[in-house]
Amino acid sequence: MHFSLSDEQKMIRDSVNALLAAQSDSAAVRGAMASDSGIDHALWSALSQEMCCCAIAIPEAYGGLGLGQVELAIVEEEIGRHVACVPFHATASLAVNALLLAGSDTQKQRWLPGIAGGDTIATLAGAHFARQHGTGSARWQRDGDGYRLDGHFPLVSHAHIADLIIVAAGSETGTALFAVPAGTAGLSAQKRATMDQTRAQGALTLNAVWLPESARLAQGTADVLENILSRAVIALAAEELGVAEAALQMAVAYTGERRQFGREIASFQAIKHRAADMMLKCELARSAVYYAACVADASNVDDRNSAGALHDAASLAKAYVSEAAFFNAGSAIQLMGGVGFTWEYDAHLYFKRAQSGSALLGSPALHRARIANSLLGAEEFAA
Amino acid sequence: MHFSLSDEQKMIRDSVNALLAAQSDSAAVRGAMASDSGIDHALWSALSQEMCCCAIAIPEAYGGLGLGQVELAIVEEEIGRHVACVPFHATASLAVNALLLAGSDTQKQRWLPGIAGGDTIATLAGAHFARQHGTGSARWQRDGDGYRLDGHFPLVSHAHIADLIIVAAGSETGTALFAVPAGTAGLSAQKRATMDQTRAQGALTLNAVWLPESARLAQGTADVLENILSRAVIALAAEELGVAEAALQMAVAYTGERRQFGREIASFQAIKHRAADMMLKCELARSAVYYAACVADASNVDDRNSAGALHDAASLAKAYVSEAAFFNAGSAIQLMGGVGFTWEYDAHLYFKRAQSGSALLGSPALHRARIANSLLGAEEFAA
Amino acid sequence: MNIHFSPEDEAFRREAAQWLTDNLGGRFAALRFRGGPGDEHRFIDERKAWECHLASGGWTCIGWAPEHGGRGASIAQQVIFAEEYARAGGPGRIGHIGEGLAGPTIAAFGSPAQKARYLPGIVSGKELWCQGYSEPGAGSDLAAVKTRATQDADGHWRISGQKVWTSLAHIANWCFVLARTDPTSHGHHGLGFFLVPMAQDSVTVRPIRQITGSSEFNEVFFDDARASDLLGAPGDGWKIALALLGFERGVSTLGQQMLFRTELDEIIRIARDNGAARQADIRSRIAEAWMGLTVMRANALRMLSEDAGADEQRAALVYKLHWASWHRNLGKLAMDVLGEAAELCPGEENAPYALTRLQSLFLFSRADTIYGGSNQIQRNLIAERGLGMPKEARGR
Amino acid sequence: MNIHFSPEDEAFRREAAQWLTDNLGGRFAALRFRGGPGDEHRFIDERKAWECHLASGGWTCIGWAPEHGGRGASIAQQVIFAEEYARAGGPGRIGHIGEGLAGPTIAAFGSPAQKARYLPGIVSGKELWCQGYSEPGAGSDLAAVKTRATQDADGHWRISGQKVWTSLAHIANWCFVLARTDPTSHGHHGLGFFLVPMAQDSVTVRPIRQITGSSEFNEVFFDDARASDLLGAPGDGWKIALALLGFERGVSTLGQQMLFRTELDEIIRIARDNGAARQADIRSRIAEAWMGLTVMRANALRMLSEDAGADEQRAALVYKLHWASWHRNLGKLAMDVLGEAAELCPGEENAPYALTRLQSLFLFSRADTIYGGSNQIQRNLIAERGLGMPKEARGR
Repeated sequence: MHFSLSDEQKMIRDSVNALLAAQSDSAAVRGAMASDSGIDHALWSALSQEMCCCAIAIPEAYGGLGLGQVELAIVEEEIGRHVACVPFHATASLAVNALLLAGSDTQKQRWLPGIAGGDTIATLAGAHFARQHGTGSARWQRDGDGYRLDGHFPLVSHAHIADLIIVAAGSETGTALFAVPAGTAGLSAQKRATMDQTRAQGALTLNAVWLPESARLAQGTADVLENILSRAVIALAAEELGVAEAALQMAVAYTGERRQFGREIASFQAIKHRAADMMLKCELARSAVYYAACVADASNVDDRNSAGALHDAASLAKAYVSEAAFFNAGSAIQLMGGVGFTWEYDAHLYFKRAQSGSALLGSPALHRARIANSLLGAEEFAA
Repeated sequence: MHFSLSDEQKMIRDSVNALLAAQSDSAAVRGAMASDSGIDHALWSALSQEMCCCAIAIPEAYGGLGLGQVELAIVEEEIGRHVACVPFHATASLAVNALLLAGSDTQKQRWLPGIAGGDTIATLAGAHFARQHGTGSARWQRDGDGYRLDGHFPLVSHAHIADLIIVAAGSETGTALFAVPAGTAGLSAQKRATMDQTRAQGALTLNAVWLPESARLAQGTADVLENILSRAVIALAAEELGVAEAALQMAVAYTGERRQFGREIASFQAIKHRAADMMLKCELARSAVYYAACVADASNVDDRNSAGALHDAASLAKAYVSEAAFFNAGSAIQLMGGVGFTWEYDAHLYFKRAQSGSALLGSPALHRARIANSLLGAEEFAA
Repeated sequence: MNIHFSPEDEAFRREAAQWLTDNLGGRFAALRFRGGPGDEHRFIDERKAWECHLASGGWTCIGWAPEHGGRGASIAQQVIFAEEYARAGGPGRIGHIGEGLAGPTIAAFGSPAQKARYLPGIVSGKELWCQGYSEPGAGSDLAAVKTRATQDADGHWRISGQKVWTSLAHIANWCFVLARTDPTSHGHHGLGFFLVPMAQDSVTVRPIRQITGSSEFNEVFFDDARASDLLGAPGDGWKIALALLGFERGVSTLGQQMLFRTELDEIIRIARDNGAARQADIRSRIAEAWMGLTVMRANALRMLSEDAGADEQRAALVYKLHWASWHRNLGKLAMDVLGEAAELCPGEENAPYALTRLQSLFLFSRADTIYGGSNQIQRNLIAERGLGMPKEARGR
Repeated sequence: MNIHFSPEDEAFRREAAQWLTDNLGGRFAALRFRGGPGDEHRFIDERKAWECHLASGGWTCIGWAPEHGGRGASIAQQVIFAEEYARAGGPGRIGHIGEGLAGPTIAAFGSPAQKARYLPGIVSGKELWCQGYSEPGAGSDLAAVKTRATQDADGHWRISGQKVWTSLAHIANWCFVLARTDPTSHGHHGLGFFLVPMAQDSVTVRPIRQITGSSEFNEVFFDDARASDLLGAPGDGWKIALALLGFERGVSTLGQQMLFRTELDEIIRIARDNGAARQADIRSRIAEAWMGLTVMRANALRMLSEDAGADEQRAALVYKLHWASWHRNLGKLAMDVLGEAAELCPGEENAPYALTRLQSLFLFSRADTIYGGSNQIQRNLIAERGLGMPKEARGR
């Protein structure tokens, strides 16, 4: 029983943390979030090309490092801790998991090496659970020896800078996934202004996009999409864990310095107890994230029971950690008092990142409902 | 705008409080709750006969005082404050409101004077909202020139000592209410052992009970039952307000005396802030209860809009105050530490009374759902 | 006990509603529902004009005594006006600090000459005020005021120091400033309550940019600035500051609640439109929000009741903690009803940071539980004043 | 990192499960799932016999070193045994204070003679222990201990004072008692750690009746009672008491979690049966309860991981606060699933106060957040030890 990071895993954590501490400080984040692309290109190069972070969960056969969801979570956690402006989750979790779970060998060979090498930014459009409201959608239909896609997604992680967009689309015959390179005719992606400026989003429109047969991912069913989303949810939860941790550290540091009523405000029990609750949430969030990542690494998504365990663990992680991150980021503002809600201090960056993390890939309530359906059966219930 | 107690209302409050303080102290409550009947007969005589409390909401034409739901709430609040063991809510709210809203003039003449005079203990069986689970039920059918009733209710407030039981029963043609005197053939009521010993409950069985036409209340429809329940809910919320207040006072008194770590524990911010939250809940609970009682007094239950406003206000009071009372009673145990969960101290009496009050007449969640249906329309919603 | 207004009050309500309907059109139409919390920095010139227009109709300072230029309106009438003002979409009152805080304080503690000098400008809507209480490093701790007041050779008071979280400082004509008249004093002692003109070189206003990207608050620097008056005597500052807090009985909260109701209505409308209203969690939270707002109004009516006594003072003590927490939760509910779409800002591509009304509610309401006495301070007050629990120990 | 047990450990799991299945029948069958928290006062004689039977199978003190009579089982094996014991319905261990607290402390601080005298009785299940820490007026404040220890003419230590909240005192053979050896000392200084035989006239045990109507806890009065041994030196009491807390690494919590799971399972079963499982609120709370329990297990495995470091110590620090609050909430969930029926007790009419398992859970779990360091104390510890925040000021 080794439910703690191995030395190699600690090394990954420490080196990513060192990179981000050096290159993604407050000034860098503020620069990136106000930029045209919304990402920090230099940082992205360092992460994806020099440190090969996008290669983590990609098998060696496709140019990757052949590591797993635990290592992916480690990197995500550090990214959250530094509110880094990079398309890591979109590329290394959403798109990579889509290709790994749904792609044919040929499709993997075509796309994964570029991602592993840090040359390809990728994302997934239509990363939504069936019960989510207010999302966009796309439809696919056969068209000659290929497919035609139409639709609109108002919010796709980093769509405006992606080289490759995996699109989940529906039709009467079911869900299918398509690999759509940027520049395909009829595809347009535009950056959207968002409340959380550290997680850039694009609006994606597909207007009579024609794709060849080879663009359709071999295994892109609704069930596989659900498996992809469960993995992506765990990675997002890991990022939120980093947000929750950073918010706690920020609040503890500030209240330890700030004096009021003749005392460090950290000496007030109301402050201490709130910080203690924040720490409790961090620790349980950590247990939840790495538990879920271990379940994902052990899961065989072709086995229904195993997939069920993955979905439960993923929903647990997302629901628990989203709420932990939101609680902690909100508490940091509260404990910091007036300066907590100024633009100048960083607390608002974490707060907004916690909110966007909570809203994406299903709210805590949605994931709780998913668990309830698993435990109690999906039932219509009385109002 | 006089949203505060009048001098007369304060007088009612003070005299009921004085009576209960004198006659319903901890020893008296413990005596009554362990007795065969589960009620304090001497106290009940004083309240119902000497102070005429059951007469409050009964019109003068039927021997009552012609006061309203606000005055009823005032008495209920004091009863809750002293966890008094009396069938007041059953008699003065459940049964009186049933007779007032559903009875014909003849039926009111027959039953209300006895209640007003304190000679009749009465209750209502089937005081349940449609959405409640795990409750009993009864069925009625025509039988000759009268009715036959069959059914079982596992939990009816004070059924075992009631002289009159109003029974809500269903059939294909709808809900009807019947006035069933104790001793009617086929009716049996037995005291049940309950977790809250201060609020006695009986199990009621109706086995081929035959009743004459005159027993059926003239207006006993499902809509009228809903109106009766809304009023009863407000009175119960008032009682819970008393519980919430008493729990707060108990916690403040104890923590002000008890010393630990060389200080009164009331000086610890964690204790103070919990007590502040308890006080906030008390004050808002008070606003909610008296607001709802005013709405009830102003409501014309024959008018659909007015009934809707009554239901909303009642559900607000029940949901808010049930949770406030439970929070406060639980917090009192927590703040009192070890002694808080001993049998010897009274905190557990309030805690159990808060729990039973919360469970009866619809949980906070049920009342919140009732409000949601009113605001958003009753809809099936997705799991 | 009842929760209803008298027929005379209802007639007053119709009069107020009619005037507001008639006057919130034309050049003022764009102001409807603007300039509230989170939007206070907008439409400044138009709102200044509106304030004067309101005064011309006799609708400023209605609760003030007639000798001070008011109507002597009852609490019930003030409640009604606040509700109708908000219902009509009256813009955030730019003169509220003068009307609600500075004016009543000057009326209570000022000399006849001071009253004559300051009150008419408030009633007419022409002179705006701001509040100089909080200081950096002493947000909720008024007794830690460090700003100094010294008397120069010819007897004028001079103010030096820094205030912070000052709304409307950049447009105010006057600031009332708590400053230390006795440099050797500590805590509540040795403070004075000064009236300071803002239009002088030795007063500098610097806006503070907030979580919303906008700037409703300011820092104000006094560098040997001249005070035009001292209210009361040197050393009376604490007493006057405390009394001032009591003047705000909370009438304006009824107007605030009307704004809250329009926010809740918008959230309900979106939930019905986008399907969120079919989700169990959202349904329950909308019901909870409605409950919290309804009980908020009942609680406000209780604390403002005409026969208010000890009971109703308890209601007042918990009021801020309730509304601030409720409003903050409403902001989160709004985002959760929107779902992912909560992220989308009005601007296209790389527009400057701009927010929808509900985004602004979500972000700005995080300040509700901090300013005007944070939730922590409120709980201390409730425990100490409401429940008689021991005071917090001060450090050295 | 992984959350799986090795094949050897899984073999050990099968061995333990088999022994328990084979032995929890016959005369012990009635003990299954009994004697846990809230039920600790029941089946005393049978559970004493079971403790000896368990010992005869070599299943007591499995984590102890072989020289002390244990198996030297790894943490993973101890976790496995705790889980299998609970899964099989093994009754509440009547010897757990000896095995988990007294024994390891004596092994660490006792002389060879003391080890020889006390450890075998614990291993064999024949000698039971209880804990004399808390005192009236000093529930969570160990440093306020007032019980005195004095040395008589022939060198024996005599104990006088009162302890409270002592589980199993009425059946224990021994009590370890924290008492003040230096009457002039204060706080952590001048305390001794004594081993006191319970079978003497000068020790009186008085049960405390609780919210459940039953009595799991006792008051213990020492009136010049003879201690058989002092562990370490006079003045070492605080050091030993702190070390003792460290010996309980939390392995037993895995067994506790299995009990929690059977409680949750029962609640889910009732919800399905009575229709509560169709209610949105109940569905969400059942999901929340499952989440809390699943993360509790993950957190426990993390803190017990074989390579545990600083990270895992943080996990341990928050553990009590989490499980206690979770369990308390589970009790309320159980009642809300039952609805009105939650009120119905097993007895008919005027039976003595008796509760169902879930009622007992509901009421007794209110104590979970109080004993063993209340939630308030836990938060202080987390803030001070986990986050390095300033210590609470002591009064005079």
